[in-house]
Amino acid sequence: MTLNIEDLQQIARIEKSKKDGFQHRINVCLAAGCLSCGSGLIKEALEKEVTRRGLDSWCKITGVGCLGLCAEGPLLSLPTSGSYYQGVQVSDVPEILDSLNGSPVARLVCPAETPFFQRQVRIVTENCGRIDPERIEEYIAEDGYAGLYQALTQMTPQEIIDQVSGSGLRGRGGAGYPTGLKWMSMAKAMGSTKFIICNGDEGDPGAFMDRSVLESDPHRVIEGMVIAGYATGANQGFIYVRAEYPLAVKRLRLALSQAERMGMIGNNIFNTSFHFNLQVRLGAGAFVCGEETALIASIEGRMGRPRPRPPFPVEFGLWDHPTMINNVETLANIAPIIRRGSQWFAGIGTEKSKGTKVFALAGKVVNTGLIEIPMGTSLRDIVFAIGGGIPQGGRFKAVQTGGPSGGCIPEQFLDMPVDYDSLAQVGSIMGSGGMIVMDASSCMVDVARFFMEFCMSESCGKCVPCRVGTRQIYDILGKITASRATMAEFTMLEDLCDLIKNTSLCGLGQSAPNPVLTTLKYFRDEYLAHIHDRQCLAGACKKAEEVL
Amino acid sequence: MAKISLATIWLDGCSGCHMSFLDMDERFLDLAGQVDILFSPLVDNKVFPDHVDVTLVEGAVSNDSDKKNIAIIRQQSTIVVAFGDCAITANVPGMRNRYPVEAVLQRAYIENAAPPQQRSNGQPSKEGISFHTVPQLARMARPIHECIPVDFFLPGCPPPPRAILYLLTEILAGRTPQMHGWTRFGA
Amino acid sequence: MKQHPPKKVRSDLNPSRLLTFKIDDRDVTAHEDETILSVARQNNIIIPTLCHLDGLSERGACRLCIVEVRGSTKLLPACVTFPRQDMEIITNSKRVINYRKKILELLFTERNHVCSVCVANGHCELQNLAVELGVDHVRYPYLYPRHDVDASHSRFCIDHNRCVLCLRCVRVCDEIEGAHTWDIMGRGMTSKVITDLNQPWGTSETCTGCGKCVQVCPTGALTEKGKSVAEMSKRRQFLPYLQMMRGRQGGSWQK
Amino acid sequence: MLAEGINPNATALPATSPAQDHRLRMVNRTMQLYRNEPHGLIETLHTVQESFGYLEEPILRYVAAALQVPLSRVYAVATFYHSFTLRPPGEHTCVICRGTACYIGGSGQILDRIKEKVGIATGETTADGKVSLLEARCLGSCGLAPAGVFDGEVTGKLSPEKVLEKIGRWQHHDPEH
Amino acid sequence: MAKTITIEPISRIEGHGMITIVVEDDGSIGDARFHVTQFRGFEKLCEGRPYYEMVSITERICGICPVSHALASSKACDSILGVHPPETAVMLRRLLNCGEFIQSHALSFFYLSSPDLLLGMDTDPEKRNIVGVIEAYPELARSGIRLRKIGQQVIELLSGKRIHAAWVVPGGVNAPFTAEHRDTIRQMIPEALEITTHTLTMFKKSLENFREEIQTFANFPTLFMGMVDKDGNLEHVDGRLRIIDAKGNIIADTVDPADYQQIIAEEVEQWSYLKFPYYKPMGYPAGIYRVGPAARLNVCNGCGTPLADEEWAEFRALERGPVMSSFFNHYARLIEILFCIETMQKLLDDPALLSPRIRAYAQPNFLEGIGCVEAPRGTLLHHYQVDENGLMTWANLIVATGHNNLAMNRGVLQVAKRFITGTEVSEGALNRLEAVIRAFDPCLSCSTHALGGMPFTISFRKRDGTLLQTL
Repeated sequence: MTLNIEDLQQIARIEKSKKDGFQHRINVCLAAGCLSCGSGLIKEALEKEVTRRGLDSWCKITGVGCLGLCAEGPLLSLPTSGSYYQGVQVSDVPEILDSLNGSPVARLVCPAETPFFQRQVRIVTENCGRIDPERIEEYIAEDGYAGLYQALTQMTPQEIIDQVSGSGLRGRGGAGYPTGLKWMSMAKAMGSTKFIICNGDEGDPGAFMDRSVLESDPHRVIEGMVIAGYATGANQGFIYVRAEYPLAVKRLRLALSQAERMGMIGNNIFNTSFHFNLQVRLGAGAFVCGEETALIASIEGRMGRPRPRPPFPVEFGLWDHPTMINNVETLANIAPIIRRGSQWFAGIGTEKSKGTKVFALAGKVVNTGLIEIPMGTSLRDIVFAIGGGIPQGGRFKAVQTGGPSGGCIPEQFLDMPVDYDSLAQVGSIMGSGGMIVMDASSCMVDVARFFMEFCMSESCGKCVPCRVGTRQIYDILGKITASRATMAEFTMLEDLCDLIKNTSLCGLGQSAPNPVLTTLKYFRDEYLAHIHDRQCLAGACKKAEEVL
Repeated sequence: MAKISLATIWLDGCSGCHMSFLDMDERFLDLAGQVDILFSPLVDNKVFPDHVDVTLVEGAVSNDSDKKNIAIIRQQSTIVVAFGDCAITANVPGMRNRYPVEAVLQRAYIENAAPPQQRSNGQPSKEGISFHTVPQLARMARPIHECIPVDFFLPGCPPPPRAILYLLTEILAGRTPQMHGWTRFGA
Repeated sequence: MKQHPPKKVRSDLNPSRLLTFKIDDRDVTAHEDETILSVARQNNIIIPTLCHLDGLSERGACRLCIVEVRGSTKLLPACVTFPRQDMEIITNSKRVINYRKKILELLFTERNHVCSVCVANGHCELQNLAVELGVDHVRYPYLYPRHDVDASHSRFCIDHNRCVLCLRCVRVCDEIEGAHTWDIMGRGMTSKVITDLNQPWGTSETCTGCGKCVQVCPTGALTEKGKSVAEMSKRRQFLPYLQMMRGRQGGSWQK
Repeated sequence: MLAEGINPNATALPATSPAQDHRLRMVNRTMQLYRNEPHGLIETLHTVQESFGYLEEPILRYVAAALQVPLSRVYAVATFYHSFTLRPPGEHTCVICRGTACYIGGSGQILDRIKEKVGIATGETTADGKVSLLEARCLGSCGLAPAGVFDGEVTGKLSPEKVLEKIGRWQHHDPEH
Repeated sequence: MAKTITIEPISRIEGHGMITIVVEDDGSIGDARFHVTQFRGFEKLCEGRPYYEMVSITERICGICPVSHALASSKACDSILGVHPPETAVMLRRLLNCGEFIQSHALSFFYLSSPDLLLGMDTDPEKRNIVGVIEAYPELARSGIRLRKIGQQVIELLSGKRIHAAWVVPGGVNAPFTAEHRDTIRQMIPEALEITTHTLTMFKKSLENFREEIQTFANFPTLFMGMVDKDGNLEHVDGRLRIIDAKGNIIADTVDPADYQQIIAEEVEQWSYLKFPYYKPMGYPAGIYRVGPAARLNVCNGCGTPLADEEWAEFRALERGPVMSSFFNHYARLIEILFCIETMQKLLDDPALLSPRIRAYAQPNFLEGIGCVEAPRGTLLHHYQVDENGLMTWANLIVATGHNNLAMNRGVLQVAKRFITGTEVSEGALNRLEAVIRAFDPCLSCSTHALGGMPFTISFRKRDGTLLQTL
């Protein structure tokens, strides 16, 4: 079946009127965070109770994607009244239904006027928590696939690329390469077979933006991919998702079959000559597969070991064909850019970093969860205004961005705007958007050791500096945290970081020392205290007995 | 050329490097005129001298007494030379590092000793053996530069005499030996 | 995935471009599809290598052949990097040499390379590299992992203690012999070359017993049985010949 | 063409019960989905693991032959990725998240205590085969740090005591104990 | 209150050792012990290695007698393979062994013991070393150095390297001998003979001066063990074991070294890393026996070479039965050097020496192998077990110094009782304590497969072991 614009509008109309037919709607967050607190049971209980009371046509219970404030789950939202409930238990269900016509249940109300909700600007997550990710109709009702329609029927590939370039969108996977440029070189690449890959191998510990997007609004990513395919001349796409995200995989697969049924993917999409196929591929637990060439290897069914670049994947990629890899969040930005124009997008953010960025805020911060903010928001705003500060009156120490390839940013840079270039300046990276707040109880050497342990066990083992060097660094950090290290070893630590950074094969190896380098830069005294005074300033490390 | 004082010592090694030192043959006679051998398995001093210009250390550091001694050597020597592969890489003694110390002792002193019923003293029991009076074995045999800073490295198993002679001659002449090309690991 | 663009067939109709550039301040000329390493070797400029072997696909993994390009801080592996017109390559800067030494030292710490009692003593590329690069001791602590020796094959023996994970064996087995008996299991420091389903070599169903893996191994990891210490020298003349005769494209082991 | 010895038809599988047939059917279906091409290997291994609980050697041989992938390559892939396991898991599995937020929140201490009290480290199963301990890189439940998965059920805000109690119950549920 | 004296390090020995002496309240000597202080664990560290690496691994037990270890090891490997090395290989190995005996005995005599013998036990310890000898007796020192060099050169010409060569292999040797090298060695023989006979004459003359040492240097009855050939003559490489008692009666003969476990067992004392082998039928510690140069000359019927035989007869005439004092080991060493030079000469004259058939090839055919040779310091046993792939599963090594361990301890006690009263130890007494150890020429690096070298301290200890004082 192939749709045209009228069909699309028709679906949207029906869907909206259906929604409007209900007096009340209750959205239950069914993203992984809330699900693990039992939100599935709450949804069930609500549905049962509504049926029992015979209110099926009056109140609609919808399972939706991530509402953001994961720490306070399970979360409900009541779009009709605009209020949120947090920490809901099954026993609260009757009371919630009772109060629908009156004032909300006070003890469950989650204050929505807080900066946490107010300061966010939602583009990527605009539908998160608002629509049922398992129904394509709800996506269409929110202008879904309108961008694709517009692109296929009214724009040339070049015009699309111009729009993307003009928007200033940069890759959200971490490095921040301008997306328009990437698309351009892909469009120019020679070859009749080309591939688009959506990189959903979100491996950074502490990052779960991609998971939330895929769980909450999978169609947005699909739409972005089809547009990308059209713009660059690719007819086959792969979405590479971590197997650790079973819910995301399930919803994505469901979304794919729905989109296929409606003709958003397949042959002659929207009655044009364009055809595009899409498959989901599972990762299997290898951080290194986030690296482009390793990811390609993994899709080919091999071990995910990076290979030297050049040649770049846009020339020699999947099965030697030109291949373009975009991050989930990057692709989720495409449809709105097409729909609303590059100027709109370019109006958000800073001069060199446009648009918004989704962050997974976690660690020692009151409001942990998913946030989307304009580029250029200061760290202080993120941690203290949006995040609500440090719990139990703790003292802020540092914020870690960019996962194992990123770095720890100390207090003195709290007023720094968060954008690609400012983060790079202080030695960290944007990364995919994990943001871990640490308070005075965290020992920075121990944190560095934690990341090094990660890098060591995630090293693919192909090149020597990364394979052996990370192990040597890890051992030294272990000795430092155990207060057994010497200055000679400390010097060796710095030397090894430099070696790995400059000689590793892939970007992952090259950035592996970053957590050590930034902590060395900003928290050197903590290292030295372990060595000279044999003590941990944060009181987190245990001294080890001298072994013969 | 001023006379220099020399010490040689061996820790956990086979003495092959010392033998290679003697393999300088008659050149040893010339050398004997230019250096004072203050401490060595070849001479009778019991105490490491307060100050030595050059100390050649053969062997790996593999027990608590080695650890103590190597620190004294470093403190009281101007130049410390890691003499041979055992001192530099732990070499063959380091091959035991793959096994826990207990297993190594177990093999030699329990499995490979007369069965207890044939013993008169019945001492070491099957449960284990614990040595006293003698130094305690470290968990691993280690190269000396993992314990102390080392000035020159003379690899080889053993290092060839000409390399030893070159090193000492350069030091005697007040120059910095450039060991590149004179010897190698496992030579 | 190819390691590098496939070699074009040179003919009058499809001439490959000639480039001029500099290596260590010497003007050199090369075809655009020749790696920096091969151009350097043609000009008697020595760049140390370990995972590279003429006749096998390139891997770019050991990082010993890194070189500097004037005007860039990035270091490039000479074995998989192709020159550009007017590029200025430096193969022997202090910086590069220092890095090479450290990488080699890391390799020495990774496993148990006891040169003195190794069957390849005196014929070992790792040992030679130490001489070439002036590594007379290893600054990093030795890790002393416990690895096994697999002597189950009737004629050959693999000692994982001496393996440097260059994967020449894997490549020659796949690309030249066509058996793909070898591959590499695990990742990071736990990587290990294996035969078939990580079973004793002697029980491998796919091994043809050709022994090419033994001949290409740079160290004493893969050896002929019964060769005593320092007796194991390797023969490799057959490699480029076989590659030519079998007409296979390098890089197929990755598939 | 692959060697005779690893021809799919010649590869002996363990005597199959109907239940195993079903599990094999799942594997075959996945392979067919990828037209028995080598690039279906990872997906196939996922199915094997789902159906059999772990990657059994005979199945690996079977898959290698069917997808025309060398045996060593199959093993390499199976050991490269952390999701795959070659050993049968315990009756119950406890996964502790080692994501950054969980680490900051104390998951390291939880693991230490399990090692100390239950005597198993990550990747190991108790001697009685009851409990396997695993680590996850990040469950993506950072808001609930420290988090873990107990027999498939994600639980947040863990403490060493809570975890030990849970494991203790698993271990001693057996009437024999 | 009993006190203990510790001597550490013991110097001018090959390795690491320490002496402790327990002094009773009345000033008499209660006990004296010789401790071997280092341990290297060869029996474990070779586990998992292929059998054909054992020759080189065990060579690293000792830098002085690597050849003996190479020979014992290769013989053990020969029997794992189940092969007889070709005749030429057997001869070449024997030639190599001669080189080693010459260099090792020369080292022991000239470098380590001559300071005592020439300068006297009571001279200034600062001077009492090879450098002192060089100054006082430059000609003798030079000839000692020359003699050791000749031995080392023989080894080098055969195997390509003086120390830790990898020429001896399971099944034979790995490179044939050349006529050129043969001739070079031939040219060295006259000088070697000259030095040896000259030194022997001189040594015999000086015996008068050491009456007291001869009396006390482990001068007590024990068993003796050594290897003899099929005629009962002195043998170093391929022979059978013979044990005699203190009266000279043969109590075990033509024992195949492969059956060593029937005659030898090892005991462990927890104050020394060196085990205590003993003659099994007599039990521990009654089965005390000695090995080494004097023991070999005691057990054999003769040397089988003319010059050495003459000297042997003279040596045996020292006493009615076996020569008891270990001091005479110095003497025996010189006789053995003579024997080796003569043996070399005989071998070099045999044209078969240049044959290219030098190695037997085989896969491991047996899972166990035992190799035995006479090392300069005494009988050396290598006992290996391998798995069916030829990887080592188990090893036991009994080195010369180990055999002598009981005797050395008793010798130390004997000297202590004679030369020490109270805790006042004179320099000379101290040195004699070491010299008795030196007379055995203990190869402590060998023993530190089980032993090694921060040479000697003497410590005074109470009976309960608490340290009183260390010298």
